[in-house]
Amino acid sequence: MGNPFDYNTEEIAWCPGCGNFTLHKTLKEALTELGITPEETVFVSGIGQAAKLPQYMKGHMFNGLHGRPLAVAMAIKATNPELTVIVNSGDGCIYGEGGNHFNQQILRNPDITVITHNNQVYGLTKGQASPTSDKGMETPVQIYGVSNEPFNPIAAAVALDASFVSRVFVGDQEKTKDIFKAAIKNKGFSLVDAFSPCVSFNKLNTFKWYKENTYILDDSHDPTDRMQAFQKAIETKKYPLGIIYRNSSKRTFWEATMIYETNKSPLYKRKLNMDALKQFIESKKEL
Amino acid sequence: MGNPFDYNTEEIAWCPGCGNFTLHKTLKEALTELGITPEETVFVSGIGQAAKLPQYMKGHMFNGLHGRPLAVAMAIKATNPELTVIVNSGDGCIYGEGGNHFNQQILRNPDITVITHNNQVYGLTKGQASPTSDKGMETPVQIYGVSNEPFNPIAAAVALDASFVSRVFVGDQEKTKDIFKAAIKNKGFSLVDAFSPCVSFNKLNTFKWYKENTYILDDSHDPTDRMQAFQKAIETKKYPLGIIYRNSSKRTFWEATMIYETNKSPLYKRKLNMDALKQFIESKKEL
Amino acid sequence: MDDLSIVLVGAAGQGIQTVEQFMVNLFKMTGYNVYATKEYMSRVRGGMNSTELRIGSGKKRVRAYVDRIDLLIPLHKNAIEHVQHRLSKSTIILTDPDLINQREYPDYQCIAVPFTKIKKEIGSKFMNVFAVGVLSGIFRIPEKSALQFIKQRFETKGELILNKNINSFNRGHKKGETLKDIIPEMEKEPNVINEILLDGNQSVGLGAIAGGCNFISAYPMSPSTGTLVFLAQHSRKFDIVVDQAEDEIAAINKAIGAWYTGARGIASTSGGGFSLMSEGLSLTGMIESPLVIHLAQRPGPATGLPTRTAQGDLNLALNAGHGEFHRIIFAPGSIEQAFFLTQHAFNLADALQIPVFILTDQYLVDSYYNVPPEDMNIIGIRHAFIETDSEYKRYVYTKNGISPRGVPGFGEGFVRIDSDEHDEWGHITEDLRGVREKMIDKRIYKKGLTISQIEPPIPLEPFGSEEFDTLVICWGSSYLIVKEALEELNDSQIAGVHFSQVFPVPKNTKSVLHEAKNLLLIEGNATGQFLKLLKLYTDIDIKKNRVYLKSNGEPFSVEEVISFIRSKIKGGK
Amino acid sequence: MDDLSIVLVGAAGQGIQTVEQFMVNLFKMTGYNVYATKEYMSRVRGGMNSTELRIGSGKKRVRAYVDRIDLLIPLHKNAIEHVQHRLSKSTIILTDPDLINQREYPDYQCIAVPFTKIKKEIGSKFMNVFAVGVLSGIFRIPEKSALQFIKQRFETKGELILNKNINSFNRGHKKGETLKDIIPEMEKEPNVINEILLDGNQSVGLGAIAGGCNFISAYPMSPSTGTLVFLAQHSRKFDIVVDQAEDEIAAINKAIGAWYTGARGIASTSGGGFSLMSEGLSLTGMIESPLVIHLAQRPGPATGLPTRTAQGDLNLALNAGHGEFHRIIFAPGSIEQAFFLTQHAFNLADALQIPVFILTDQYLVDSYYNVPPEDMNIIGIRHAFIETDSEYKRYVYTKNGISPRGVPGFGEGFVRIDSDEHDEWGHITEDLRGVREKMIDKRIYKKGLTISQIEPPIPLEPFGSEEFDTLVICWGSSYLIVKEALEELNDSQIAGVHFSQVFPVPKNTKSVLHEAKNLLLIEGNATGQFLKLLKLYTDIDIKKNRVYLKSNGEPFSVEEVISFIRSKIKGGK
Ligand SMILES: Cc1ncc(C[n+]2csc(CCOP(=O)(O)OP(=O)(O)O)c2C)c(N)n1
Ligand SMILES: Cc1ncc(C[n+]2csc(CCOP(=O)(O)OP(=O)(O)O)c2C)c(N)n1
Ligand code: SF4
Ligand code: SF4
Ligand SMILES: [Mg+2]
Ligand SMILES: [Mg+2]
Repeated sequence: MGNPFDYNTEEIAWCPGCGNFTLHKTLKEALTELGITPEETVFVSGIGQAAKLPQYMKGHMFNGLHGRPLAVAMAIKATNPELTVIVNSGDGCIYGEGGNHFNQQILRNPDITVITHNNQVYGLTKGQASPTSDKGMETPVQIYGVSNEPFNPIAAAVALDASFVSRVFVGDQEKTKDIFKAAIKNKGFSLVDAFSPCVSFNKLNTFKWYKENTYILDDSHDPTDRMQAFQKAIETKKYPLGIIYRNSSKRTFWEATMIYETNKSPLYKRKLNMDALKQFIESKKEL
Repeated sequence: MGNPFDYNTEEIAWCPGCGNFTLHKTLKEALTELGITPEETVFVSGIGQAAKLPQYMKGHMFNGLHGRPLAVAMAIKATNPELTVIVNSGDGCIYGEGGNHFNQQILRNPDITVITHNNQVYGLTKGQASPTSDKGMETPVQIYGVSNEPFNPIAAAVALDASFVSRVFVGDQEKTKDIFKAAIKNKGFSLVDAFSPCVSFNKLNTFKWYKENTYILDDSHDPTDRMQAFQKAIETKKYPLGIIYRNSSKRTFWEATMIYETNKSPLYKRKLNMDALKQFIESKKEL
Repeated sequence: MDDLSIVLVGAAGQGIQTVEQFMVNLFKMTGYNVYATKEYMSRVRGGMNSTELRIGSGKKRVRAYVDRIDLLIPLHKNAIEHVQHRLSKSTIILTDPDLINQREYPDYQCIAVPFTKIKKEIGSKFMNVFAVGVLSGIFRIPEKSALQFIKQRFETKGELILNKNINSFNRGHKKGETLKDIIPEMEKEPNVINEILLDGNQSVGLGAIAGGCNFISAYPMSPSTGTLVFLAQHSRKFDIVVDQAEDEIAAINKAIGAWYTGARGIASTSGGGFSLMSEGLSLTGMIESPLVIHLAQRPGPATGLPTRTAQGDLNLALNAGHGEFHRIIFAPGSIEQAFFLTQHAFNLADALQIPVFILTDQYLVDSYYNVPPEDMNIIGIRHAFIETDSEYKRYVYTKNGISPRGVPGFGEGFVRIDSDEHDEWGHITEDLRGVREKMIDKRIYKKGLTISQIEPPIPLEPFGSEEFDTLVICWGSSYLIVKEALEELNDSQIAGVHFSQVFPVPKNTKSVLHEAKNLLLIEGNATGQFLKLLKLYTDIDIKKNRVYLKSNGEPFSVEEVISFIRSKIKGGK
Repeated sequence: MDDLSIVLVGAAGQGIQTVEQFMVNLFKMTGYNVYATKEYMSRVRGGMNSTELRIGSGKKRVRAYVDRIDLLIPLHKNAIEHVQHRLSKSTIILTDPDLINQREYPDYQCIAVPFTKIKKEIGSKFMNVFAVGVLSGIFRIPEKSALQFIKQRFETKGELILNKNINSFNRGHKKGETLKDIIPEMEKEPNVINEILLDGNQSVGLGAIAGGCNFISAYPMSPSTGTLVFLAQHSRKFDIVVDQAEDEIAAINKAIGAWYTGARGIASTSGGGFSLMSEGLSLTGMIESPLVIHLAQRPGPATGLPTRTAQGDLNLALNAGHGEFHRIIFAPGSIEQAFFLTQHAFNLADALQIPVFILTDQYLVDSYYNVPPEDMNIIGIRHAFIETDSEYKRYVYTKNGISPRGVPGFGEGFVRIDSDEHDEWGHITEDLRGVREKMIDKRIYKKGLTISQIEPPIPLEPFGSEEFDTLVICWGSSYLIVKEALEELNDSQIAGVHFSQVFPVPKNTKSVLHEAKNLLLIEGNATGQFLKLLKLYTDIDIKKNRVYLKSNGEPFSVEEVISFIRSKIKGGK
């Protein structure tokens, strides 16, 4: 017992059997095994069932707006690179409302880990389709079945040349833990798309369904090969699990930020050089 | 002389030498050659230099907000499928501010043509980096050079399985015209990423640069092969031009909309069935 | 007894909402005027939620929330605690001994009913239908018709499930019948049987359909989601294009795109989603696009309390969007008004080419009652777009500032709109003195004139006593609560007035309000947003201590309103 | 002559802004008080733009826009038409015979100067430097120092370009010297040479730096882009993290994320971008995050007039964001105020944990003048975050409603914030009566108290005549225009008062305004937004015909203000 990230909350608001429970447990273990402490960790989330996770974690918490966690997380890391920044939120939050931040944070390559609890549905708002819902799935809004193509976060992230792209099924806890650890260790934008069943609203993609429709990538897959990665990314008959792509050669956002070139300390510890400011003002004698 | 899409405006607000002029001319020709009339065409745009194009075109015009043309265009086509809907806007507008609409409209597959005037810079606001700016490009904001990875619209669209994905360089007018025609004819979401030099603010990607750094795909490329397409999409040493990917098997948004199943007429021509409504109200005797 | 309030309390996932639905139907089909509302937490399982069901005796319509609980059905061990502040000596509690120790509640009349026994014997899913049975028994609902209803609801679920439900119902009903006498018998009103049942979300949806709405692009958000669901479910019948938007920004831009082609779009959302629509709203101002916005309020700021009620976004609706342009804001006070005003919103938006708001809140959208179908006033669709000729200019200067609106493909003209400042043709302009100034006139002054000439579709007139010196002002969803409070008070010196059009303020506001010596105001926010609006536009300045503000997320109750009024007429007029 | 107004008119791309920049520098280094402002179209080439340069004689500072043109330099054939309404008999025009036919303008004093000759002889890019030369000659700017300046500016462009520029300058200067006598000689003031030059955008940027700002994420948008550019350019020197945001929603959320770690972020944008930030603003309300917002106004609605000026987003700044929470709005009236108030904004935001606005507009951000460096008042950075202990609760109840703000990693505590309603620990709650009500108090009432106790950093006090019966009210960027108008009027019965803090309204507003019999108000919008704010919060209701509203995108001019005031003091007081 007694994981350092256990947080004393009266009650967890998820449905019994929800995939979020397993993910929650696995993440705590992964962090502990990496030797990371709650004091150095910020859990960032949006709004949704998944996004409640930080409520149940010891650590710093920024439980912000629906759709916006990646923007916030990027800024947190950029202003204090000493923190470990982990985003937990739903497929609706990260790929739907927050789709632009997803694209554009990948391009910035902030050193954060993004775990999408992908239950292929809007859980908290009670069962509408999410961007990742399978075609044909019927919901109270999509009464004739979903007609949009499902968003493929893995293919999109490979296309955007993300630093670390992976998929897990939370039912497979050991594998999930390994990937969480690899993602957190990776320097750069790490995506873990985590299949996580919603027992209340997704009757299509159940625990059993995920078991049957996924497989674990073996060693023959070379995640540093972008073409291979894309090949795996677009497989949908059975979804491959594991590290699908990685590109470790990329500079992270904060490394690319000049002010950290020689001084790594977080902004809150720095002091404005008042003399420099005064000199600078004096120097504005010309436009 | 005398293209049907010529529009009598005193003055065109682009800089002499701007790629938008060629694009403008080529698009008018393509439309005319397809036998499309201004009366049936809606030009939709956002805000930017590129987005001014509809101002100089005979036809219907919806010159809306920066970043939002794809949302508007989708709705126009969905409510009146008889119209030909063409979006012209900038790389900042479509891939930057409007990035989420780009992703998610592709997933809906509305039958619209999207022409991104990709000058790899924010023209109208005077030269800041755009999402497609090359790494290292220096601008008044990116004073140490762009550090973000450039957004690769072709790879992203292939990853999202867009119906039609192409790239042109406006300097090559014949090829561009062919692609415009193919894109407009394609039923579904058609992307034309059009390299279009900005002579005022992009000193890196000039007319000459584009000439030297692009090549036209030959017949050996099979655009229906998604893997091949992705391979071409991530080529950046020299950018391939042409139809990079197509998937014609996809249902368009309006085809997937039940109300068009038997009746194709636009919504403005339809009348509410008042008797059905009254009966329906009477029937609400139970929850 | 005139009316009864029955409250069920349980955790999310226990099926309280099924009981609510079933009982509303059963009460109504038995001939009781019925009303229901719920309060619930933002979670799918656990927590503690409750539903209030009210029935009226005979002709008495019940349509408002009361604190009072006559009969309490706690389905969870924490249930009583959850509503304890609403209990009184006369409350009867059906306690399950396995959940609740009667002796801990000596102040109330507890009667043992073993709800959870069903759990063990038939299955946990059937406890709620057992409760339906118990209530049916107590309230003398004819067993046959109740059973028929149950059967119909579970028909498609397979025989096993169906039978278990029937079984549970029967057992409940039997138990209920033994308890008949705990509650005085209520008189039935046969006419009720032919009335219809709607909640606020449905009535907005139905009003939209009757108003010609045929396009919705919306992103789910409590408490507005019901309107999207309703329109989606009837989309095929009523020719509605439905799109679940990728975000609220897309939603409003798509709705505007739909109006552009001559369709009628609605943007339906809650505060946070509406905040994101602020730029799109401004676009309607510049391009003079009609738009109807359903803004279902919940407490903010930010995510706030997603499933609770509030009237805290009036200021936002009034001022959202950069730059200056006009709007109309309706705030329906009842199911009928929601239906009626939503239709009007579409016609007015079209006629005036401006955004029109339907400002509801969680309380209104989640409340049901029975309505005579003839009270659902259909006003008809008045399209305002025209067939264009080849000389058509979208923004042609006209006397009243309204330029006829063409749509692409209808007529020979081109429909050219621009978010930049533009000339009559819709072409971008930088002619500041020539064009810009005229366009401002068009957008603001002239239209303002037009709007101020519009009578609110529901005239502003006092209700309650005809002679009065105290006038209780309310707006939006508190209407029926205030109305019942005044009926209860039955004081010939007190009347109420309800604003269902909050902006522009109805022309006769001043004269109506000046009739009273003592003005009281009730609204569901912490800063007095309507209070400010009144001050600004009518110069009537009600003192803060005459205003009852509540913003904790609960609706007002009839009792609270009564005691507020009492304290103000007794205290110091 | 006390001061002179020189106006250059030409198309975008003709390099007028280079002339403006060079001349501002050269005038100043020669010892003239100088001022410049521009108006331009939203395009990179073509159209018609103009710049006004003013110089004062001796100690006379010039800091406001006048319509009057003493010396006009039209560099394009359409140039005169563009400013014709501003010309008078005494205007001298330097007309190029190849562009303009003098005979068409018999009412003005035309003097032939062949600007375009340079085009043919040296190249079209050098016409502007030729114009600089002409002006230098006319205004007796020492040739040596001007040449040195030119050299310095073109140093990096290669010898060929440098020489052509020198050549063009020399030819211009020579020509200019022959025209010396067309303008009376202006007295110099040597102290000016040591003063500094800033425009509004730079002074906001500099104020931000002095206020400890070390994070900006912004999406370019006129007229706010200058602040982003300024901060980016000095990012390394002053430890600023710069991110060009993907959109404005990201920008505000990132700024809030930065404050969360103890950095100081600014959101800088214009109306449309700010509309998109409305939800993020509401987030600051709920999580009690500090934030500074620079909202540089331009005319709306929607895209409107991107490069023009307006004061039309006050209502929006006041009301943006769903739900209820507090904010402070500063509207600087000068370069010095912009610098000073931006610093204050950071300290106040931090101390009170609320959003603070700097409301500027295109006119202010695009205007320059010389300022004595000692008028740039540095107030110092007061960080309000604390080192946490292990018991730390982010939202602990306190007497004044402000809970000490911790930042992650500083101290032993956990910093937990939530956009849902939350308890002291930041944990999501649905405790309506217990927690929600207390948190509302915290966010609204108590903080309101705190805010109302804050004296505006720049006290509200009349300027102009000490005794007065007419008081001219203004806010934001029109300050120096009104000030100059009053100086010109020089009427002992007229004073002005400028609100640099527009919300909350300064406590002494009523008493200051009640001193006057006749209140006049000037603001840059069509509906009187500050007028309403005054009415709402001070009960002072100025009649519409005492208000001068202008919203066509131009700034106010000194002359317009004068004639407005005249008409109101003559007509009917
Ligand atoms: C701006 C905004 N729009 C809509 C909502 C309502 N909302 C809350 S959670 C949610 C979707 C949740 O789906 P997902 O992100 O997949 O999380 P899940 O509940 O499935 O874990 C929505 C639409 C909101 N809070 N804010
Ligand atoms: C919401 C919003 N943000 C910012 C702007 C300012 N803006 C106008 S155009 C533009 C960028 C233009 O770049 P691009 O879309 O690439 O078009 P280009 O001018 O290069 O053709 C920006 C940032 C705006 N109009 N609206
Ligand atoms: S609704 Fe679905 S996602 Fe939400 S807690 Fe329940 S099972 Fe999990
Ligand atoms: S600034 Fe660039 S994109 Fe804009 S008109 Fe000029 S060349 Fe074209
Ligand atoms: Mg989900
Ligand atoms: Mg561009």
